[in-house]
Amino acid sequence: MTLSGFLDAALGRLDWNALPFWEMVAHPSASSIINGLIASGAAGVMVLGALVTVWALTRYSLWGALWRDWLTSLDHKKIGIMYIALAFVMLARALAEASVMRTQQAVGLGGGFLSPEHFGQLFSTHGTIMIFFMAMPFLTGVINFVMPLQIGARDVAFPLLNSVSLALTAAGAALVMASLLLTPFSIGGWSGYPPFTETGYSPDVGPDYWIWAVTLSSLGTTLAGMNFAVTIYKKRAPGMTMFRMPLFCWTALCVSILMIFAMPPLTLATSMLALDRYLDFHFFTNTGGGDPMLYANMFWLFGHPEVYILILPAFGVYSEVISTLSGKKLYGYTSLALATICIAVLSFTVWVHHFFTMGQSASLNAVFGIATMLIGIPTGVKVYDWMLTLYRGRVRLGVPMIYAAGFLMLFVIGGATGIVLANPSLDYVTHNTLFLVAHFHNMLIPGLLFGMLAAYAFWFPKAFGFRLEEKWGRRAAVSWIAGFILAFFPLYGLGLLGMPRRTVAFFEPAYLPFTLVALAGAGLVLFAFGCLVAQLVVSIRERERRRVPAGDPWDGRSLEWSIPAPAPEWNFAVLPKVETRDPFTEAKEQGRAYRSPEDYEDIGMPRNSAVGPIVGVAGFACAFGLVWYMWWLASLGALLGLGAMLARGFVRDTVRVIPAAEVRKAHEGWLAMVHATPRIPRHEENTPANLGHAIPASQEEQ
Amino acid sequence: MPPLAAFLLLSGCGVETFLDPQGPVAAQQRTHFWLVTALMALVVLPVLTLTPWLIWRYRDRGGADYEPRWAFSRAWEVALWGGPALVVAVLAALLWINATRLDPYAPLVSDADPLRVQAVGYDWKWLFLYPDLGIASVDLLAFPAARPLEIELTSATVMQSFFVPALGSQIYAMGGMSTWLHLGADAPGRFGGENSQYNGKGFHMQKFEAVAMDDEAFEAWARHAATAPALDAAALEALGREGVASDLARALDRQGGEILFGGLPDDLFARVMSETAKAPMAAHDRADGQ
Amino acid sequence: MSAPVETEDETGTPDGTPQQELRSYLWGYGLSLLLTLPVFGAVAWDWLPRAALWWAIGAAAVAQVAVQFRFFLHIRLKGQAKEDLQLVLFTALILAMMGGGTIWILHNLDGRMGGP
Amino acid sequence: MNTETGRHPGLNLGSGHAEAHGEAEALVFGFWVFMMSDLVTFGLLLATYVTMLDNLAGGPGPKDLFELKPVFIETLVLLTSSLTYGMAILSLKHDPGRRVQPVLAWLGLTLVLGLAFVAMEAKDLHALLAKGGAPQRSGFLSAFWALVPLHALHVTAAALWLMAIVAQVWRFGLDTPVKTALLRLGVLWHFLDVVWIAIISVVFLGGLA
Repeated sequence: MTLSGFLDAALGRLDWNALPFWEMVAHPSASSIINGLIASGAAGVMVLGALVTVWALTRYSLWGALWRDWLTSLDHKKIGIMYIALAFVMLARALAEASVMRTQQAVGLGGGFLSPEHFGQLFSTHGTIMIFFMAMPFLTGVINFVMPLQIGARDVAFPLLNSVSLALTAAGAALVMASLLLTPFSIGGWSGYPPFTETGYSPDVGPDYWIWAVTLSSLGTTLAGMNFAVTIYKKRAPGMTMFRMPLFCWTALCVSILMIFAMPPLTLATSMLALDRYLDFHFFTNTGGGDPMLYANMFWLFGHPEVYILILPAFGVYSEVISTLSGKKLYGYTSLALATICIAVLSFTVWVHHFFTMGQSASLNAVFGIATMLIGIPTGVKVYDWMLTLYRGRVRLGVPMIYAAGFLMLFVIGGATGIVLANPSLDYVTHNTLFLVAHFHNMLIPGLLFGMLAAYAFWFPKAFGFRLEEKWGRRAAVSWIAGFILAFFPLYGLGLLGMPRRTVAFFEPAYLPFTLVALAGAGLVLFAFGCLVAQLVVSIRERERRRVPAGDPWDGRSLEWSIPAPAPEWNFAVLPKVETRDPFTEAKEQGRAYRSPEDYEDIGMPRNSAVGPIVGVAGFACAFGLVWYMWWLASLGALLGLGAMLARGFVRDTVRVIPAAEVRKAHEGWLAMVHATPRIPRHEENTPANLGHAIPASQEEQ
Repeated sequence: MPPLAAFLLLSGCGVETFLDPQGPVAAQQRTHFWLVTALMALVVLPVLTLTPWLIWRYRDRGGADYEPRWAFSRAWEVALWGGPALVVAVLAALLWINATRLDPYAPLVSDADPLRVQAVGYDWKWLFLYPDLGIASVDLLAFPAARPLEIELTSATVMQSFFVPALGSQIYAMGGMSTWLHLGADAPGRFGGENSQYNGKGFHMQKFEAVAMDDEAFEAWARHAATAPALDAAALEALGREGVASDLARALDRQGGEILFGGLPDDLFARVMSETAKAPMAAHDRADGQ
Repeated sequence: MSAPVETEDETGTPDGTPQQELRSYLWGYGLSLLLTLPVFGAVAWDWLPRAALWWAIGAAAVAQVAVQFRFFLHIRLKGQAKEDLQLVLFTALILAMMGGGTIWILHNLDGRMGGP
Repeated sequence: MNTETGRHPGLNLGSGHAEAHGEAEALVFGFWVFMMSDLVTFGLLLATYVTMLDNLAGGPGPKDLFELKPVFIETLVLLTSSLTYGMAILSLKHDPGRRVQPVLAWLGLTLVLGLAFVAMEAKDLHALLAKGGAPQRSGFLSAFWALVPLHALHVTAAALWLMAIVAQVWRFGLDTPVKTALLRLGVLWHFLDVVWIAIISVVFLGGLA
């Protein structure tokens, strides 16, 4: 074989043009240089970040610890934390992209500095990352960490599968990151509508990057959903009936059911698009009997339940946060649980509202429009239930509560604009405009992101044993809220003025004031993210005076607060017996908390496994090979993944037994420490006096 | 409230949208929009006002009543499910009525005969065919204000969406298929139109003008258009190339940028539809030739 | 003709003596053959008019699926396997909404798209 | 038979292993959930196929392409393999001597039937290509090629899994992981029947009727 023949086989269609700075070197012009510099800068930051990480891991000899304690760990808490870490990294990138886009539109009257292709990649990666690699990992991570603790389980039902799910999601995220260095990504938007994304119109690798990144994420999410559902069905502690579960677990259950049933249409849609692109099938082409409308239908069959996959966990978080920080039982528990189920089922019946303008009959549109509005009923019930939880409580305005308050007020505005969009005849004048963009950001930022940030502040002490710093946390929360308002409310106006989404430049001077205000909002959001970073740094530095070893910093109500912080590997020394809702609050009020159990037993915990990381690497290799037509790499990846799973079948030594004596020693030690720790009232919970031993709010003298 | 802000700005700046409607469809949509907004305010305003009040009134160490175990009230339950259900029932009725009445496929109620126009989406311009008049124009939709428009749409490339915000509804145009849209203007005027569905790097340039004229002006325009060169094979080929209207004007050597065609091949619209649906190689060739 | 009697304890598990369980599998196999052969015959030799044939195919398929669930996958209307039953029924609901909806919507769209 | 055993077909871990039993139950239930997700995939592919029936693009349709006889034989083979799998489970559960050989024999027979099914279907698909029925020909054929071969791929995967389990039996005997794996594979194997019934009814019988 000649050298060039060998290189062609080895590198597929990868060549110098893939480098982000190649265009500006090959064809220098003002535009190509500006865009090339921005793209290369982004790639450079990523490479630099990777190098610094590698250097730090080597310098402090942490490779072994990373492998043993994290990557191969099957502990649901660690897997949850890794999901959330992934979400934060991806959030940083997608926020940076959002800011560049806002800057472009602020100067976009008649031009601006970004090329249309560059802008197209920005909004496509921004959407793809925010949905699949920020929001999904974040909520999956929170469910992973919190749900087993709340139902009194020692782990999820399938710990290895959990690790594999994480690895698949991470592989998808890595693929999107790789597209920074070896460009281009798709310009077809996060929804990747054909025929635009078909080979005929987008022959480059962009849509392939999108297809495989999303497919990996979709598979990982399906598996995660199954894992959570079975965990909730089969692993609840004795006495933890469904209607005694904390509301967060109800939302986790509904979310996992949505994941199980709503991800297959996405996997199918991307796979069919891949068949069209790689093997000349005719699913969604204009030609050969293909039907692009089928894609719209299939994508939104996933896309609408997805909206509730994103939002329901945040509803769960808010239920916990509002109840705990009001020192009060959750109002309307049954209503909230039923409303959650209603929303989950109804979410499968409304997908047409994403394409009201495609030409179907008025009555069909009306049916789906009304189904959409019906979701407004349980959602409205929830909002008022949360308000009634505040009513006659003792509300502490901690960081999670600031997010919750911001959420309550902003979310109903987003809900109102959602009802506008649910009307087919109004959708005809707002579809594809910035009104729609403003609407879904209004649902997803207060609805999802604030919820996840509230969860981060709320459960951080349980994960790491110390509280996050409050001042930077407040600054972050307030800036997020204000930044969101400034960045997105103008977009409602722009949408009503008829400005379409995804437009790199515009020619209407009346748009300019709005885009300028939105830019200011984006700046404030960036500042908010900076505050979060500052908060984390300060908190880690001051961790010794923020420790809450007794484990209950907020006067918590559910089981996760009844164990040490950080939680031990086995979660519960003895599986709790549950008799009521809010079991930990009941125990504290009746003086049954922190009692020594009569007996301890050996605990079997899953041994570490390398299968997860191997499947992740295999998935990435396979996808990367497919993107660049490196067939050898794709086959190698597929075989590696398959081999790892087959080999796993022959592993029998999967459980590590922790002797009862060891559990007893740890637990009795902790109990002694708790009894020696002074109890603190609620108004001291943000002071160093808070060691995690709470006086229940209801027993406080006021 | 952002819609209000937008509305105020609208009245000042002369950007017409359905909130400043220029036709019967948009006018109904505006009424519907404000009705929905008002009804939603019934649900939204209590939350906006009561949430801060509750947080203040029941703040920790604020001395208000405290009932940590209160978690259920039958009356509240009925109100909480019933209230939103009632609002949604009214909204649903409005929805059904408006969805049926504003079906883009339904002809507008009018004494005058509708003007038949066929719109074809190209990358990145619109071709408007007037089959009854034997003329065509690019990025200019001229029509008599006194007659409703009956537009049949298709796309010669990817999915697009035809939208004139001042006149109302938008609808997708898709390759190999045709959709229908009925619009009308109240009085002569010029309104901005666009493709609102992203279709590549020229997307932001794909704007057109919808010009409602009085009858004489329209007739004069149609006569003027009839003098333009015919829409022949070469012109069709040029239309199919990626580019905005000004690129096309250059390719066809049209001075002043105005692109009109004075003669149409038979069944051009149907031909575009079937060719987009059949010629599997055309798109590939074009993409490779870039 | 009746299905074989099984001893179902209070958990409703599909257990019985080995002979009973064997009979259950054989019944399942027999019934599914019975539901398969005539349909193939009807299609091969045009025993029925077209519309009736389609109905027959559909009915046989549904019955066949029920047989598979009953005798091979051991889904029961009561007892321990109830969670599985609920799961199957919920899936059927979702499938009906998604599949039925897809066919409805695309049929509706096709009818209004005036293709060439 | 006490109530502790046999909650799922063939589950017999013996009494006194309550914890192992709970594990197995979660495993089998989890696999059911997985199959349901898979069922949605097949359901949507069927719906796609139905909506694509008219998208022939001038190419051949069902009556030009499909033949009843091979499908009939494949159906018999697959149904029979379900029975033999059931026999394997029964001997796993009830064999008094806990012998390995009957289980392996039944599993071997099942494997042969499964592979025969895949081979026959491969032959059919090959014949389809010869008749101008390639997936690139039309939207209809794309839908067909996404649906029917995906089922065959599932059978292939199930056969591969079966081989892996047989290898595990050789290595470890009929231990608990092998038993639960056999239970899960059983769910998959019978589900492939159900999916195949849906496919023949809609695609072949419906198409040729």
